[in-house]
Amino acid sequence: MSAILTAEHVTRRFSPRVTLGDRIAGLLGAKVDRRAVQAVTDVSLQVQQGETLGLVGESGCGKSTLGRMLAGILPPSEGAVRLSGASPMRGKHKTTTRIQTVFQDPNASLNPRIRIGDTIAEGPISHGLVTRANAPAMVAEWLSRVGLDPAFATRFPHQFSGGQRQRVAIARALAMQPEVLVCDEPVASLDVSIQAQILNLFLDLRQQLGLTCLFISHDLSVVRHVSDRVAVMYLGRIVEMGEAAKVYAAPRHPYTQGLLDSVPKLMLGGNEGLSFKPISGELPSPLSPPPGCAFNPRCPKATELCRRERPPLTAREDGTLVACHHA
Amino acid sequence: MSPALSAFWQEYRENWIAVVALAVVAIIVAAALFAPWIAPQDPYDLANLELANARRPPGFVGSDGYVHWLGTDAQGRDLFSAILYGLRISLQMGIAAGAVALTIGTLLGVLAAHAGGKVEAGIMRLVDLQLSFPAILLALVLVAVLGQGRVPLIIALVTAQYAYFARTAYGAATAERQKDYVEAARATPLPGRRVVFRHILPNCLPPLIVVGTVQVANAIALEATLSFLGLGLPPTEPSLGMLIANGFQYMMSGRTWISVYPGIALIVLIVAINVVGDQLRDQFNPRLRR
Amino acid sequence: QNLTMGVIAGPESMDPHYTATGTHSEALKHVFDTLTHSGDRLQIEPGLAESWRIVNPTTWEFRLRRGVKFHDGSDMTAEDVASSIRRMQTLSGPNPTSIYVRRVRETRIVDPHTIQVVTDGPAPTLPNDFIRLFVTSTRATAGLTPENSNEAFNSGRVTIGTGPYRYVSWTPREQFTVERNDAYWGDRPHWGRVVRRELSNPAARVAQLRTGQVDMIVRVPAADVQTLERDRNISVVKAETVYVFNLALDQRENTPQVTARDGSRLAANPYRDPRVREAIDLAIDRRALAEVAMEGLGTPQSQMVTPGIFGYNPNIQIPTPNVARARQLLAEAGYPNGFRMVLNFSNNRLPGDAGVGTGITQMLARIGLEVQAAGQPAAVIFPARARGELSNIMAGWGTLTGEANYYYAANAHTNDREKRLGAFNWTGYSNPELDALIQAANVELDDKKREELLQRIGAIYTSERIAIPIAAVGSAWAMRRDRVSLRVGRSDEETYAWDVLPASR
Amino acid sequence: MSALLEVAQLRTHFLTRAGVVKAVEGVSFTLERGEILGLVGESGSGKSVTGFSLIGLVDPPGRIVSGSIRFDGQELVGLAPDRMRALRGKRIAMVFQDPAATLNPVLTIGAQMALAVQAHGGGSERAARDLAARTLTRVGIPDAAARLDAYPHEFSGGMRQRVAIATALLHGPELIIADEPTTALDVSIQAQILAEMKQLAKQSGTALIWISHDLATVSSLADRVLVMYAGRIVESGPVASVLRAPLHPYTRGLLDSLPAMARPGEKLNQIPGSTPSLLSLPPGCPFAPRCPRATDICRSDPPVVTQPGRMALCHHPLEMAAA
Amino acid sequence: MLGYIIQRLLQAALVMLAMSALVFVGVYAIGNPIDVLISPDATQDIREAAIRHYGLDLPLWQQYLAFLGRLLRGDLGTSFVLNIPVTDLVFSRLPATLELALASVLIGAFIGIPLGVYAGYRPESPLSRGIMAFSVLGFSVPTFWIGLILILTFAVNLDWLPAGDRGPTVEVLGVGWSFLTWEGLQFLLLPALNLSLFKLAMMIRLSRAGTREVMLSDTVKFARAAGLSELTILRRHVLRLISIPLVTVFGLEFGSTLAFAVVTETIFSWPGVGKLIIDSITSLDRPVMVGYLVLVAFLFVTINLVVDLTYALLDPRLRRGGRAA
Ligand SMILES: Nc1ncnc2c1ncn2[C@@H]1O[C@H](COP(=O)(O)OP(=O)(O)OP(=O)(O)O)[C@@H](O)[C@H]1O
Ligand SMILES: Nc1ncnc2c1ncn2[C@@H]1O[C@H](COP(=O)(O)OP(=O)(O)OP(=O)(O)O)[C@@H](O)[C@H]1O
Ligand SMILES: [Mg+2]
Ligand SMILES: [Mg+2]
Repeated sequence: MSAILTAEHVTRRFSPRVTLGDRIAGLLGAKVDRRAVQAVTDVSLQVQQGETLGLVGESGCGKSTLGRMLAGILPPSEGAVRLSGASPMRGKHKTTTRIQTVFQDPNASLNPRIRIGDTIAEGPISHGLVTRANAPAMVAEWLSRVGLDPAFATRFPHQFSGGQRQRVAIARALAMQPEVLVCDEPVASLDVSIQAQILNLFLDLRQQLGLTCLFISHDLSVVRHVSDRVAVMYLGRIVEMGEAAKVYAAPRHPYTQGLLDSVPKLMLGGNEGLSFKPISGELPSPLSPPPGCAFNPRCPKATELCRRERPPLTAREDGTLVACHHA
Repeated sequence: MSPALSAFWQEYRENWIAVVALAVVAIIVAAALFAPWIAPQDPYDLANLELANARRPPGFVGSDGYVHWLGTDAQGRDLFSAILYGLRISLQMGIAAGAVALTIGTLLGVLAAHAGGKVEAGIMRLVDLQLSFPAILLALVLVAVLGQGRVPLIIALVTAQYAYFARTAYGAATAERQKDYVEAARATPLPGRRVVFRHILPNCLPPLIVVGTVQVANAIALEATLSFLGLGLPPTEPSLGMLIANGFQYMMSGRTWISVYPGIALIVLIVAINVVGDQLRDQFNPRLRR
Repeated sequence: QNLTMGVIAGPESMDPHYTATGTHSEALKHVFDTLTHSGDRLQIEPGLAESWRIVNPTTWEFRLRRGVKFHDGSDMTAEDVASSIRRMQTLSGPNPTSIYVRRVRETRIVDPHTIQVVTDGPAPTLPNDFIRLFVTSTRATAGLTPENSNEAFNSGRVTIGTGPYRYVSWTPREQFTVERNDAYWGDRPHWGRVVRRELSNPAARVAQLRTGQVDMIVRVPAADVQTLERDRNISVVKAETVYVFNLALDQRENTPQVTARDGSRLAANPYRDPRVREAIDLAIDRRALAEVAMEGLGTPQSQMVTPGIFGYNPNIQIPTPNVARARQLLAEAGYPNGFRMVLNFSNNRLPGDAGVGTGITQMLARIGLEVQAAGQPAAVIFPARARGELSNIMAGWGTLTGEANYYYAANAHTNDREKRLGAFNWTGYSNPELDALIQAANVELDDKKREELLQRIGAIYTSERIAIPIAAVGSAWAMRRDRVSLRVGRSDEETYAWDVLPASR
Repeated sequence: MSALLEVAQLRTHFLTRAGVVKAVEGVSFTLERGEILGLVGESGSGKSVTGFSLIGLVDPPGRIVSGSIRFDGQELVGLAPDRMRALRGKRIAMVFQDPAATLNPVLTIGAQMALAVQAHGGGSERAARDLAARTLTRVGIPDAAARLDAYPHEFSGGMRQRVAIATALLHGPELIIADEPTTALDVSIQAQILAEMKQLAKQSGTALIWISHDLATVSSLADRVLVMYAGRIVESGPVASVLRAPLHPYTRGLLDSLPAMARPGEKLNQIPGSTPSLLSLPPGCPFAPRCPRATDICRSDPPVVTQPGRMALCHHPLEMAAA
Repeated sequence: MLGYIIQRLLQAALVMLAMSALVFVGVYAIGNPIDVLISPDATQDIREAAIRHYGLDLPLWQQYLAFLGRLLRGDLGTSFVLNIPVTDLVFSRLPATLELALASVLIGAFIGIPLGVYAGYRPESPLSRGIMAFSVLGFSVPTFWIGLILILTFAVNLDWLPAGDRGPTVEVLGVGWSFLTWEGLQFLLLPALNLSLFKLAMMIRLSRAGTREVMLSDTVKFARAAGLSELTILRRHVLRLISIPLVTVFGLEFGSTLAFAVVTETIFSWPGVGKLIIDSITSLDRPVMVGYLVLVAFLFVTINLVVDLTYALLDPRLRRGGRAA
């Protein structure tokens, strides 16, 4: 097994634009808010050939940002992303076609004015993966592989249901013959019944094509279902990463524990009492993360040490990585 | 007609005022196109005009035998013919200026939205400046500098208007730019040019079309105002605005027809275009759809 | 009693020596008096100078009126005249009044009421020039520099003249108010207070007269004359002015705005061919232009000066339009199919200019020329003319000094900076015979001989068609019948409060 | 004592250009005082429209075509607008899905809540703000009085939803309709709000209609559950029995689709096809095209209610599992 | 916030620089003003002396640099025609224009917004359709034309109101204002109405569009669900929400109002800067043209800045730098 996709200490900041006027005002002594949003901080990870790495965490914790950096859409502020040893981007622009992305909202990720056949064929033609003449055949094949009638190629996105659109989006990504697929919450906007269809499709295709995947979701059960390994993010950092079965069965980090506890379970035996236990408090602002361990204000186990010192992500005996002083 | 278009027309048809307006625009455009065949007189053939027939009231029978149903103007032109030809010029100017402004403005706006950073800031500051700066003053200076004629006038109108398109296009393009399908195109990756022209641009068109109709009407009105201020087209090829402006001096003396009939024609045209534009705006607004 | 006049413009400063613009001097004549006056028909009349005579070919002597007092009570003397001349020579504006004293070499004060003016050569028209020699007070203007004098005048501090009215207030481009000077030497004007309101838009002038916001207005638009004449509350006075519409044609080798009908270059400038010029002349129906385009406020003309002007030649005939002959002439000149030309004219300079311009365009089209009308504001067209970018121009000219050489010397003489003649001759026309005549007239002190010279010049001018005169512009004043009446309409269109009388009941 | 709410044969249709959208087609149910009722179903099944119909706020092309809604004995269908208004906010309140969109971004929290207080004759501005502050404290906003002057954007999403809930609670309504109030929130926040809502409803005896597409949430919150499909209630009953032993194949399908019901990496038991267009439903059972148990009768005849008490709208209900 | 203001001021300076350069080149291209102004009996020497006196014989860039040098000292130059410093000239007339523009914008707002809100609230009612028809008219009819019709009707034929001019003014803060006296108001009414028609139409359309959108929003739905009356919703929620786009357009339109004042002032002989600029264009009075445009550019930038600050005031989401309380 070899790592096909690696991230080495990647960090991504979003800084507010500081204008000349702001600078002058700064010189004059006015306070200028130049705090940058630390969307992702010092993340290192490896995705092995053929495996699926799940990425979970609350909204705003930097999942998409990390995913976009790994997919080569967004350059990291620091650190490096490597796809089979090479950077997927040159400058600010993506160059590789070997990693493709499926986005969350299939309504938004398809251009409403372009027939879906053209949407699928556009990339391969542009990169010479298929000739213009062979494109229709390729489109037809991919449509049938994602479970759509090849005759739909001439339809527009609005003529499809949400689930069908997501199938088109998957076909578009796969038509580029990628080695790695980044799925950014591909089922978050779908109904459970449709979600099941898409997840099944995903599992099928992954197996058929031997794809390597990064699967982002905030839905813990979905991540559990598809991933070999999971990484849990909190406020821009990975706090726990390891084999899915182990992490779910025995979460080490208090945040992972809290997250798993706060999800309502399907109660088949009546609802005496609550099936879940909320984490107290709210997500701190990424503009001013708390010192020490970012989770300390919400953590039941927090001590003075946690408020002072940030725990490093260290490997435990079973191979799981955890960033906690007390785990 | 494609089903989408026919559905669009079904919806359009529900507003009878808009239908009437569309018919009016169509009739006016047709009348302007076929002016040489409809008009009893060729008002541009100067040799044909008789100064002795100048400023005659409606119904006057000219020395050459035809009845001037709308009277004649200060050059002895048959007003009905002059209005038809004037519509032609006004429409020409309006559409030409509107089209050029649309092209330039759209390109600038989309470019700004796409490029971001300094280019974006530069273009949008220019546009803001232009928007806040009175169009008419700008046109005034430009016409004075460039001299008289269609091309300078179109340049002036375009300068006065492109900013509206740029702003609209920019707004639409920044909205589109954030949509996932643009990111998807970038993530494929498709070349930047293709992203702009195939993906972003077509999706910015509906609001631009609406702004376009209104701006054509505006260009016509602005041209009229410039004519009024003495900076319009040559007087021998009068636009509607020029006819109005020329007749303006006779308003006080009761020879109102010289200015009023072209005025009515102008107002009907602009109102009709605006009503059509309004309806399109409503129909393009997804929040008001049902 | 108050008089409120709606005027077009002026003054532009309170300093009478600041600019030579007509409306400026018209307004300031209320406050400042001039050495000589011009009558209704521009004849020279005594003003502050009671009389004048030629002492020798280069010296004029002016006798000043006695007992004339400035508004501050001080006496007006020859020293004031001399210092006024000095001011005019030194002050500089965009339109410097030094033009009125350009002939003056020095002044000699003979006694407090006699002054001699030495010129740089025989200057027969000096009294005409002095119509606008405003006399300011030496004492008041002492110490003023060109930089601060305007402010001093505008504040009213030194706005001290000997005129029939005194300064009260002035807001630029809005209104100018004066009140009667009871110590004036001449006839006591009727109105105690006069307000000149600037209403440059003609429709606004007419509207405000009709609502009674002003008592009278000047330069009634031709379009409204008939209607106002029919209005029972309003009376109208009309007069012929010294402004003459004329069409000047380029005489240079190459001219920019003329091509063959297909747009190709012509071998030569057709306007240089006398037959072409005659054809154009014959194409123009002056009567129709005067009656229709100018709505009756015009009189056909075939010379550049109007009948009242010194040097008018009564023998010059107005040609009868003849389209057939014109076409024939064009054919003879080698243009059987005509040619393509732009016709330039001003469209905001004088009443009716745009109408006359388009009217001529029609008439030229009828003899087979392809004409494109280009009516433009004066601000655009005059600088273009000065740069030599035009092939022709139809505009008005007014011989405001009342003397014909004013026109010929500047326009018909070869442009010769040595001799300071022909400064406005942009067409490149040059005729040694005519130049000699103009120079002679310029220094001829004998009025009889000079008039004869001027008439000969006029005859040549018209037969050469250096420019084609078309019509004299008429002007109209309108007033509230129940309040005021106008004694007479002046041919230079200037309107003075003392010419306005209360309505006779 | 009669039920708080009795809905009978409610039909709400949208007259659109494309045709009549029968968003709610013959919905009937009752709700007791203090009861929590879960309303589940896929997107577009008519859950929100049902909620809006109850409070009389169906958007223009839509209207209640027939049926009856009796609230505390009073008929709400056809009630005069101002009498309906007097009920809204006072006795029936509603909370929406997206807390960012429900609050007016340019008014302070205090001002908005005060308007809601005064809408029902609530005395002085001071009194209104006091009530607002007290209610905010109840929904767990610390230092509420000071935060009245804050604007919505200064609050996090969860806090905003608390403000919306507090606004609904101001007048102590007898019925709250909560339309997916936690869908837009994070799991950790969702859990907090769920817990609080449940507690508040129990404390004050308010009846709650909880609209959601998340079966797990409903299972731990509601007493009874209604499952909607294509504008109809296809199954209803006590939450435990419905989820443990669904009668309707659709409910079964929904449950089986959940990843939690399968082993990781295994194929899920998906329902084939997608929700039908409400413009042109097939004759017979609307679920028939997707139903594994469908027979000819399902495709031709509309199903009828079977098994009163535990009701299901199906020709071939699943057997009640041994319970 | 301060940084923002400084940034805007820097932009303003840039705008003014660009504007002045543009106008300088433009006027230079039209021609030499002396050729328009000078008397025809001037000799070549006098003409050239005058040209030299104004430095018009220098190359354009030298003239422009000299202008910039003066500008830095706050000197916009002196009118050729009136020989009065441009700043004095413009500032003496600016109040009249501002008063006119403001009056028209207020008329537009106070009549337009309620009408527009109504039309947006009840888009299908006949009255709303009438309002919209009127607004299209107001949009379409050229200003100069309406101006004359107003004069003909109300001044000349009915004799209710004066036909033009500014009438008496009352000095407050050293500036004359018309709106303080009844008579002054009468003079103000027609031109302000003339100028406001376009704004009025604009306001109606904007507030209608805004109201229609806001009425469909969850905010309004939620307010309804809380039992608020329709009037309260319109007054408290809708008006506040639509005021944000309105203010932006308001600011932008204030600029064009000042510009269209050129036409209205010409027709009504209103002694404002618009008439001044037309006069200076017809006489190529370059210092006035350039000075005016530079000042106007400055004014616009200021207005836009004020608008943006107001915007921030109206929309709390845009307030930066945190709240004091
Ligand atoms: N383009 C951007 N500019 C500024 N800030 C950004 C940008 N993109 C993301 N952020 C910020 O970075 C942080 C992480 O965002 P990201 O979208 O990666 O979160 P996420 O985990 O994907 O959340 P969600 O579940 O809501 O999709 C957030 O605080 C967000 O506001
Ligand atoms: N304003 C409207 N115009 C036309 N159709 C509408 C309108 N509002 C709702 N509908 C239709 O009514 C049906 C039911 O919609 P509703 O919003 O009640 O679904 P829902 O169950 O709440 O779904 P979700 O889970 O997505 O909120 C849908 O098919 C929808 O298209
Ligand atoms: Mg994300
Ligand atoms: Mg819903």
